Amino acid sequence: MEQFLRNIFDNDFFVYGIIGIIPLVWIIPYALFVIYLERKVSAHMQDRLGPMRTGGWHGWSQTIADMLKLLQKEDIVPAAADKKLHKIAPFVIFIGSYAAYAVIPFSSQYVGSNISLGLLYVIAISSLAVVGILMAGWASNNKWSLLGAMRAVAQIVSYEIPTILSILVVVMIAGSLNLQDINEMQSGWFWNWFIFKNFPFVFIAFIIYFIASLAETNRTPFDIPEAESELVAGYITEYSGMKFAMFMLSEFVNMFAVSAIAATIFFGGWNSPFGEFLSGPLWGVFWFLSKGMVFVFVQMWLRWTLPRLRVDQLMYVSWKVLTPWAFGCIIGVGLWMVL
Amino acid sequence: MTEILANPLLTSTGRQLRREEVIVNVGPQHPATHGVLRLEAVLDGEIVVDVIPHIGYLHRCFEKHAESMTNYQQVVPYVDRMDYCAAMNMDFGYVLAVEKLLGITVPERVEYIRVIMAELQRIASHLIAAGTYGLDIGAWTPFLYMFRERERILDLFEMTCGARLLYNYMWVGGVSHDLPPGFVDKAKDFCSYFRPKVKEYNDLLSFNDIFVRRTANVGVLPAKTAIAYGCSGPVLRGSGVNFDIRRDDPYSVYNRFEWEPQIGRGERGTTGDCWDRYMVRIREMEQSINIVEQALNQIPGGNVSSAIPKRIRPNPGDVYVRTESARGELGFYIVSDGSGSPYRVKGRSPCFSNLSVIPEISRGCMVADLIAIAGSLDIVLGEVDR
Amino acid sequence: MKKYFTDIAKAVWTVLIGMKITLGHLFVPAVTIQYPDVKLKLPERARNRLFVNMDDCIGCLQCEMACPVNCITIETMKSLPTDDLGTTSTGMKKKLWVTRFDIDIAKCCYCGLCVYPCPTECIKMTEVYEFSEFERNNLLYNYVTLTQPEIDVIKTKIASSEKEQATKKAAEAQAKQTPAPPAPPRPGKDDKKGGAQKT
Amino acid sequence: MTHQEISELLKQRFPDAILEIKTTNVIDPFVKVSQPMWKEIALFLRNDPAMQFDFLMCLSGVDYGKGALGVVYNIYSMTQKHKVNVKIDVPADSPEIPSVADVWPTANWHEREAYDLIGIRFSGHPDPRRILMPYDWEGHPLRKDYQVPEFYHGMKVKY
Repeated sequence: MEQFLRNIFDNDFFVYGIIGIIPLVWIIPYALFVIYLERKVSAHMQDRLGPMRTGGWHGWSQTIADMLKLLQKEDIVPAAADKKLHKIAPFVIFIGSYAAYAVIPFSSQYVGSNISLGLLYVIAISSLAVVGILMAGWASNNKWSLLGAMRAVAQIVSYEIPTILSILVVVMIAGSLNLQDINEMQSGWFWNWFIFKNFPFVFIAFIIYFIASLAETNRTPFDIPEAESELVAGYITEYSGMKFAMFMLSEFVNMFAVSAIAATIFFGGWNSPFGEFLSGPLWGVFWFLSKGMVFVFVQMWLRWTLPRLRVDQLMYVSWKVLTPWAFGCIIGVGLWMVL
Repeated sequence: MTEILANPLLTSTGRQLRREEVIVNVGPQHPATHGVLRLEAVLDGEIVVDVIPHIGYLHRCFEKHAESMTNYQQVVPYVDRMDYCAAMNMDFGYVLAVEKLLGITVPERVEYIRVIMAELQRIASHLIAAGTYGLDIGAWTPFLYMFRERERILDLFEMTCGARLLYNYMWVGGVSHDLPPGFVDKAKDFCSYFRPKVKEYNDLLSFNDIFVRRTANVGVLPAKTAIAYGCSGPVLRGSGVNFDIRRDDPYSVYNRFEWEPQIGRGERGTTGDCWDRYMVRIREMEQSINIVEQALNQIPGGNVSSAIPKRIRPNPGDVYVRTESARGELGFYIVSDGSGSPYRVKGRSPCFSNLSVIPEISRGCMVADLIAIAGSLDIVLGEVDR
Repeated sequence: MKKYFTDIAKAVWTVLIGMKITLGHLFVPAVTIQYPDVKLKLPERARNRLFVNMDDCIGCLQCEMACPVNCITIETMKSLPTDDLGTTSTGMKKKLWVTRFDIDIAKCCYCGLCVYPCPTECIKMTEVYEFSEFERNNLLYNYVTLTQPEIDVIKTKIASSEKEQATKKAAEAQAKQTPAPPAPPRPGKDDKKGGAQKT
Repeated sequence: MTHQEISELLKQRFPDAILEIKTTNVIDPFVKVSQPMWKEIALFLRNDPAMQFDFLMCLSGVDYGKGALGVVYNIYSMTQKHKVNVKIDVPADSPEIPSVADVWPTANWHEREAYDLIGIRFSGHPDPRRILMPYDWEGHPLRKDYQVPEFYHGMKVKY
């Protein structure tokens, strides 16, 4: 991809610009679609219909209308807020979630930056969101916001540990942090995927990763930072209009990012499940996106099924359940590889 | 900053805050206060040090209104609005009190109709209570499932009296309409439709491990405290006190039905925790279905309006009548001065007493637990503030 | 230690049960309807907007007295023996001019208490439930069929006849040599706003 | 125990404090007690093994007009399953009754309500604030001679 663009433009600025923009081309329609999907999934799970009016067929353009509405809304900054931080925070969060897409391989031919420390980069950069959340919570000068931000920071920081440990299981098998390398190791039929390797350790690692990623993206049952019934809206309480939309967008972007990582490292990424059948760079994009969307759907499914945990229980799950089990998986895989 | 340090903040009861404490107002506008309740919570981090409830945001001076009415019947629409989630139960309590004041008995058919309506209303009310409780804990879906069933009960009510929420159905001496044709069959259909749904709620919410962990051992209300604070209904029974006015101080025709008051046994935690209170409600719905089915089978014929007095003019005197509403002991203390309008009507609403226990049981819990406790008490602010 | 593992197993198991239920509902038809396009049939007894059939109203004020929120305002005037107001559909003879019959539907609490005492069944609750307005004044329904000039004519007629009566009485009284004050004016009839409210 | 027996026991125990016992010709029988002794009577009602009145069902303040206020206590025993209704009359110019909030904690809020709406003061109440009306409201709305104020903080009160 990079070579192809270089042949056309012969200019680094354009090449990297276009490569950087491509995930955005995916993200915007994805966000519009996935918000619509979330509404429809929740509605049908609850025996409702969801949005049915805007745009004719099953209200397909509801999210577009909502986006236009949010664009027109007044941007309210509380008088007592720290105005600079209040303005920057949503963008910091969005940058944090968007930057993770730099190393996610959408296809065998396209990856934003094929660096050898790809996985490490993803983990590192997604922590940037914590800074944004804390900024938002502090700058709003609202007790609910602050409580939400503190909860979010505690939660995201502690859940990074099981996330990293479960990714480490895959890294041990693959011996590489480069996501393209990891993908290529899983090519062929679906039983080559890492999820089926060293059973059950990688499988357990996947479950741990998935649960921890729910917490990283603040989704139910770990949505305590923005727990509606407790903290009103947590750190988003004082945001309105487009800034609020940025928070929502980065949440959905994050959802896909963690799903994409799960698809890449456990489920073969852009590899077709059926060997050479339906494989190729463009089919790769299809497989990759559909695998990611399956996980996004599961996240929604969980959200509309489960109540939320309490802060101490959240910490219990992280430190006393997920982390030891992830260590167990590492030991298990390590022993498996030695023997 | 120095100013704050020099003048430490006070709570509204006059307690000085320590340095690390902060006051957070949960409400009056808050997603989880079921209306306009304000809980002034003194927090130390996530820990609730003290809670001071402030009520009265929905105060409409029901009692003053009742005094200024020209007759006793006109009070019924106001009584409806006390507990808008269980308006039939409210009507029931009020008309029983006035009937006792007048010394009239009503036809059997009316008694049965009232019991059927009151029990259906109890189910509808408990559905809201359990559903919004799930919502407080973070589970959205059970809430909407429960509303689906509630709609069917409201359909039955609308068919009978024309209103879905505020019925004005029970009148002094009778009911406004006889049961419409086809009601008995429809109600029986509903009973058989509803029974399996309870299992669905249990699978989805009641026995969900996260839900159990959020509610069990939280907000434990010992039986002694519950009685001392005048708690009643599911809150009292959740604490393991086997007391139900329908059985222990029977009114109307409740003594003719076979049913079992449900009490909390601490199956998942300690007796009297939030889960027990929640579960008592879920189980009470099944019992109410039992009562409704029996009443539907036994209902006699007759005229429903034969005992409605032309003019309601009780002799001077006072009366206190209590009934078991969906939320507990609903009492009406009515003073008559011999004229056509009530001299004094006091509504002893169950939620008022149930809510007063909240500071007692929520000290030392976490913010999330505070929401869980407030939800488990199942308060309707229309009734607390009247 | 055993509890630790059973707890985890239980948590996972109950979560899976819940997920099974919600997934099952994904394929169940919705119970909600598309409201303005599809409407539920209201039962016969549905209590919604009040309607007054003025042809049958005899001005007995029963509904006004029954209303717990005072949303009905009625003003009547006694007709002269020479006036013929007709009869209601139930055959009751009308004796009063109804010069004002306002229902403030914004105040109405739909309790239906006004419907039962009506002797001619002219006030009833209809099935119309969509009557929201942008102006609150539009919710003040005026049911009087008489126009303002007609009311004025009636008023002057009644006033003059009352005057006549008063002078007659005064004359009679004078004849009897006992001075008596003229009959006090009937309350309410001089209300300028009466019947002038827009519908 | 019937109401008759309860009131006779009370009469034996507190001969001066029981002003009136009425069990016939009324719908609900009641005992009228004098207000200085009420706290002791309340404690006796709760603690006596024969009485065990542990559940205060209702506490209602009443304005009887003509300068007389009153409070009615409807008390129930969960263990003995009997009821007693106690009435206390106080003059409207000095309406003071001993608080029973530490005998039955539920009386705390009910007494606050009676203070708020009727204006009866409960001496020894731990938290004598208004409860339903705004904290700076003037007057007690359920008094029969209550005049609704024209304005409250510049807002028109009368509808």
